[in-house]
Amino acid sequence: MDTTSSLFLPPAGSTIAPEVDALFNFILYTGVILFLIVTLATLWFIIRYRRRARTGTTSGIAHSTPLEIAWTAIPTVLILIVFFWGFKTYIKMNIVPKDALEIKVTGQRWFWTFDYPEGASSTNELVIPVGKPVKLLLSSKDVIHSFFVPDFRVKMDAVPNRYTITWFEATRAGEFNLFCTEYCGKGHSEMIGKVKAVSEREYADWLEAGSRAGEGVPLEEYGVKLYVKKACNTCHTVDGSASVAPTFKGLFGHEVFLTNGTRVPVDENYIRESILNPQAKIVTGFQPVMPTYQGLVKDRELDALIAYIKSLQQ
Amino acid sequence: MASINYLNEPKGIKSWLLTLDHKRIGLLYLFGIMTAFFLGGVFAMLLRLELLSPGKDFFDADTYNQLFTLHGAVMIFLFIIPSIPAILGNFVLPLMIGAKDVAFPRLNLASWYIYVFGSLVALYSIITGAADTGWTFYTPYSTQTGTSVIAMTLGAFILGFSSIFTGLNFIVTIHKLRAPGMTWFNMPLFVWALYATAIIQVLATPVLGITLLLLIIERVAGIGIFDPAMGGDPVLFQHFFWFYSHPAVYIMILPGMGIISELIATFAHKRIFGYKAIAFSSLGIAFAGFLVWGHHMFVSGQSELAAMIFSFLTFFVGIPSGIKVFNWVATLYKGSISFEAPMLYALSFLILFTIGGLTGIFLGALSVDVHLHDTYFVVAHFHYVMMGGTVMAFLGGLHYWWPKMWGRMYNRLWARISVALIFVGFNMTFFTQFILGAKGMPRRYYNYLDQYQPLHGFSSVGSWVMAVGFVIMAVYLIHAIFRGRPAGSNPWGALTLEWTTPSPPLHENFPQTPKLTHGPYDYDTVTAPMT
Amino acid sequence: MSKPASTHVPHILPLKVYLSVAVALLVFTVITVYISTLNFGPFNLVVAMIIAAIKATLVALFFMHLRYDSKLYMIIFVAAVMFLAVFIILTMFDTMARDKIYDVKARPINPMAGMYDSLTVSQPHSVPDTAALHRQLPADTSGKGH
Amino acid sequence: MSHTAEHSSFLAHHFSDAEQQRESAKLGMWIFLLTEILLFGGLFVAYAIYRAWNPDMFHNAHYQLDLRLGTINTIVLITSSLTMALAIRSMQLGNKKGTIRNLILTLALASVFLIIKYFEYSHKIHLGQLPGKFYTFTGIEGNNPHVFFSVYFLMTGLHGIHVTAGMGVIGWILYRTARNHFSTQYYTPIEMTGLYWHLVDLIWIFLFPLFYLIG
Ligand code: HEA
Ligand code: HEA
Ligand code: HEC
Ligand code: CUA
Ligand SMILES: [Cu+2]
Repeated sequence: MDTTSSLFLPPAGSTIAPEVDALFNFILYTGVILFLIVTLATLWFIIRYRRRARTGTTSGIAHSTPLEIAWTAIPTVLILIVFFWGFKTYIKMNIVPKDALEIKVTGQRWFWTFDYPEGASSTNELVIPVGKPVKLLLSSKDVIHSFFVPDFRVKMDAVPNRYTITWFEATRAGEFNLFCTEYCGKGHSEMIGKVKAVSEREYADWLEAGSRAGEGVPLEEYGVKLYVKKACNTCHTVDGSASVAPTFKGLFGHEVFLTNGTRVPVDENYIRESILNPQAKIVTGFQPVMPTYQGLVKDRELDALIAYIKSLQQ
Repeated sequence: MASINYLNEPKGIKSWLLTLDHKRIGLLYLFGIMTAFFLGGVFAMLLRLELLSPGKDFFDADTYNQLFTLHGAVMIFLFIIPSIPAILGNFVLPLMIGAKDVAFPRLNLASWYIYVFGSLVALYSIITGAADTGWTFYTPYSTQTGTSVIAMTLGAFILGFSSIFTGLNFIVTIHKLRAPGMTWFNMPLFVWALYATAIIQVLATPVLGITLLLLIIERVAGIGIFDPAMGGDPVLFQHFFWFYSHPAVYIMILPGMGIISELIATFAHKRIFGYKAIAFSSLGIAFAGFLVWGHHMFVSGQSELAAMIFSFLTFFVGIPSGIKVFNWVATLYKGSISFEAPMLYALSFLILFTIGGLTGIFLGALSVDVHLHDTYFVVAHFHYVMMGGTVMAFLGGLHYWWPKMWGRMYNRLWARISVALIFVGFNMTFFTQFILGAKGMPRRYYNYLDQYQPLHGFSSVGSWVMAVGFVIMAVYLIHAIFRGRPAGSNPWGALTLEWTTPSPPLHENFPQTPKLTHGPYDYDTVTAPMT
Repeated sequence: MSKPASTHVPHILPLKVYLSVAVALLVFTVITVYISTLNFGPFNLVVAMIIAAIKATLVALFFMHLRYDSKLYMIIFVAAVMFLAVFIILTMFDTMARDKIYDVKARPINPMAGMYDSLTVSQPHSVPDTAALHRQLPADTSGKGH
Repeated sequence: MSHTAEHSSFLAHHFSDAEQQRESAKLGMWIFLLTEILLFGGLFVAYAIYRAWNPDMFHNAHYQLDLRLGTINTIVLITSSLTMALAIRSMQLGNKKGTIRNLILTLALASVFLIIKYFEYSHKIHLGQLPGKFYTFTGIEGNNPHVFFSVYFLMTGLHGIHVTAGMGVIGWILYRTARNHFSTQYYTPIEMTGLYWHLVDLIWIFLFPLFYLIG
């Protein structure tokens, strides 16, 4: 339900959002009033006192104690209100309710990995139950990233070698945009995902399915899914165009040139190594930016990815 | 015009390049800094061009990232920080206080050479693969990226010395070289503003120096101060960076505010309202500005305690800023207001800075900043204060003192047309960005979701309107240098000392040491000619 | 502001002052070295800093003539130290208080830099492993643990 | 101007008298010292924070520094400050010989300081107690001992650069004194150099306990 949306803010989707919006609107309205006072007074004066004579002196007034007290005191009161209001909500944003569901969020160039308590995990798609507080334990594997869901009014940096914490509670089901808001390089603007808020039941089902993912699906077909799910698609295309990384199209079976001057054939082992230990062999013309998927892909997933890449040879 | 003045005597390139005259050094700066502004503006137009629609329009992501880094770094380090102090400050400060020159003319010239050298080092990075870190150089990205971060940071490091020397020079000049009778409270407010600015320059810039040095060493040797992979703390880098860079925003705005005080008093032809309040609020802003840097880091992972303290202190900068704004408005009351181009810039400043400053209050409020941080709302905020504030004031000052600098007047009609275009274009470009940002559009995004396209498109169109305004301005200003009609020594009917000497001024400014007969804003007692 | 030209009459300190200041500085140096061998726990730092501050004050007041020169220089000097203090103190409000709400925020995940993997160092440390960390973490992320 | 008659060789045209010029120079110098303090300031902040985070590592690491050499260097630098002050005093009294003698002494003491630092550095380099990724020593307990040496080398290194620069300036002043550029009326450059040199001393007064005397 889009009850709080305005010219400025997107519709609220979390418990904290209305509180943030209230302060935003308070500053907006007082700001508009202050702005009008300044501009209307200016406008009035410049019209009323526009230059008519070419000589002479003007009034010497340069003080007005009541005015000066007013324009010092009133803003002081206003900023104190704004400070305490903002602080109160901020503290709420930082103290996680006891019963919160804890999800570990890892940012790396240029995708998000989410680890759920029951051992499930997902990439670039955070699935959460509506109406239950969710605690995020963020960190990064390379540079600083920042987890931002506009509709939830939540943002927190993911800092390498440290944990940061934030939480939110979604108030309605739906899909919400997730952005990376700390500049992290070439793929910064592609480091976007979705937050899927679903009912508790659907969430439980999803966790179930997650642990059985790919069962009963042909490897190749599963690989197609993983290509998106594991975010290979942020860097590798399958249409033959090279972007950050070499395309998968027609890769298998060819030979590639490495930066160490050698040439290697692309076979199953090479692909496996490329995924698990990407820095070992770097293809010429590309930066060594591919993250290691060691610990992030299971054996069957690896097989599926290899099968998929294999299927892309001409 | 045939008379001997600082422009035509002595002659020759060498006499310019080795000049110790503060006015000539001001013009040398004008040349360098305008080039930088132009470059930064070109980068900006390219940015807006790419953002016209989502996906790839003209450049790839790497180029875009280098472009906004170059745009930000050039605009900040090469343009806006030196702009007002180094050009206008150098030119008019000694004139305003009735001195023959600044205290250390050699140092002044040296700082120009340092400026040029630093700028060249920074721009050299374009050739070697321009840095793509953003102007904030956050670690660990800046220690890892393959682009030439070192050239850019080294450039900024060198430019810091130029800024320090200018500040040092001004403080000493103001303390020691005032003309007889020029007491502290007889000084024009622009001088007060430059004084407050200079204090920040000498206090904060050394920290930028050590920060960039540490960053360079971190990149080379992995010393483990800022790089988490080496046991360092990236958030600490942010503290170091903003300890300089927040005060730096007041290095940008304070001299602008000083100019506005001059413009409003002159063109309202009225005694400035609350002289002392304006003078001391400059110092208040300068001081308080040192205590708030953490408001750039509310979601960086700094402690909640620090966030609270920084948010609290942040708001207190709003009070002296407000005092200034209200005093300027009050000055208009019962004035005799003329609408020359400089005054139009001053009025634009009043409107745009108020918007920019008030949106700073959104950002200073903890909970709201969590939502707005690193979105286009921040981009809009800082363009309103920097472009709408400082640049408007700078252009106003440039138009105000242009006849003094060159002895010739520009075309006043075209000047009004161009300020109108810039004002309209500016608001089209950046007001939209408040909406974009509040809706969640993150900054430093090469690509964006379709839902943001209409606003981005509108913003880009606005930037073209603004660019047209700037091109017109460049044309008539340059035209005025060669073809303008003689301006006379006091074209605006102002009372400060610089208008008592011929335009352009003599080599040592005044025929004899000026004697103060009235204060800078005695429009109620002194009958000055109006235009 | 210009004053009538006058011949400069410097303020010349007696030799005795310089010598006694120097002797005081040397004595304080010996004292601080000696004290560092004793153990006052956390007060070691405090004592060392107090002595250093006394020495610095002596240098500034006498060798640098602050005591006799214009107050303005004193203000500048004190301002420098004050702003440095602001820098340290406000930064420490962050770095020393990150565990105010959650303990886990105060510590690096991996206390040792990666390069120690190739050095044989005298204590154990681990390579970060996201999955493993997730398993062992929840217990100490949920609040202050002291 | 009425004072043109008094314009002497050292008075620049835009000052009205020598006193104004002298005070300007001195004010400028103090502001420069302020920037120096804040330049070092950044490193002091880094020191404070890493020490507060890793008190034990700092404690263990500081045993690798040679307290004896550090103390000697402190004494050397303090003495050089004294000779510098005396050099100015001599000039105030018009005693050119005294100034020259004291400046030479100052230079000599500064060289001693640097030589001792050289031995300290080369010992550390030999052991691999180096900053950042060049660190190869293995005998220190605690987290990231390389950070201690990063900070140590940065701070003492920057200080050392200042000492070296100071020696250059003192040498120049010495030359000018010998060439009779100064008198009881005009000795501002010596005075400025003195201020700078005392600041270098003053910074060492803090570096010494912070690195060598961690209790
Ligand atoms: C000229 C430069 C300039 C100036 C003057 C300011 C002025 C202010 N700025 Fe701004 N700011 C920047 C340049 C500037 N800023 C830049 C460049 C960035 C981004 C850097 C980056 O990340 O790249 C930034 C970012 C920035 C942030 C961080 C946002 C984020 O990244 O999340 C914050 C947060 O507090 C902030 C606040 C303020 C405040 C409170 C003021 C105040 O000084 C404003 C005071 C003025 C007024 C308030 C208006 C006039 C007053 C009245 C009409 C009286 C009534 C007022 C009240 C009732 C309060 N600024
Ligand atoms: C002084 C500071 C300043 C100024 C004036 C500007 C001016 C402009 N900026 Fe800039 N901007 C920054 C400082 C500034 N910017 C900073 C610090 C950033 C952050 C970078 C980062 O993220 O790291 C930024 C980021 C930034 C972004 C966000 C990029 C992103 O996050 O992805 C955008 C996008 O629209 C933008 C646009 C513009 C535009 C259209 C202008 C226009 O106003 C430009 C208009 C100017 C011209 C068209 C030049 C005309 C000049 C002449 C014709 C010369 C005249 C010559 C004589 C008179 C001799 N800027
Ligand atoms: C951050 C961007 C990025 C992501 C995400 C990424 N890669 Fe890569 N990958 C690269 C780059 C860059 C290279 C080329 C340099 C190199 O060899 O490391 C590469 C190389 C490869 C190669 C070798 C290609 C060749 O031409 O020899 C394979 C195979 C590969 N990646 C598979 C994957 C799979 C499977 C995934 C997802 C599970 C993935 N990559 C995710 C960036 C990425
Ligand atoms: Cu990740 Cu931006
Ligand atoms: Cu700020």
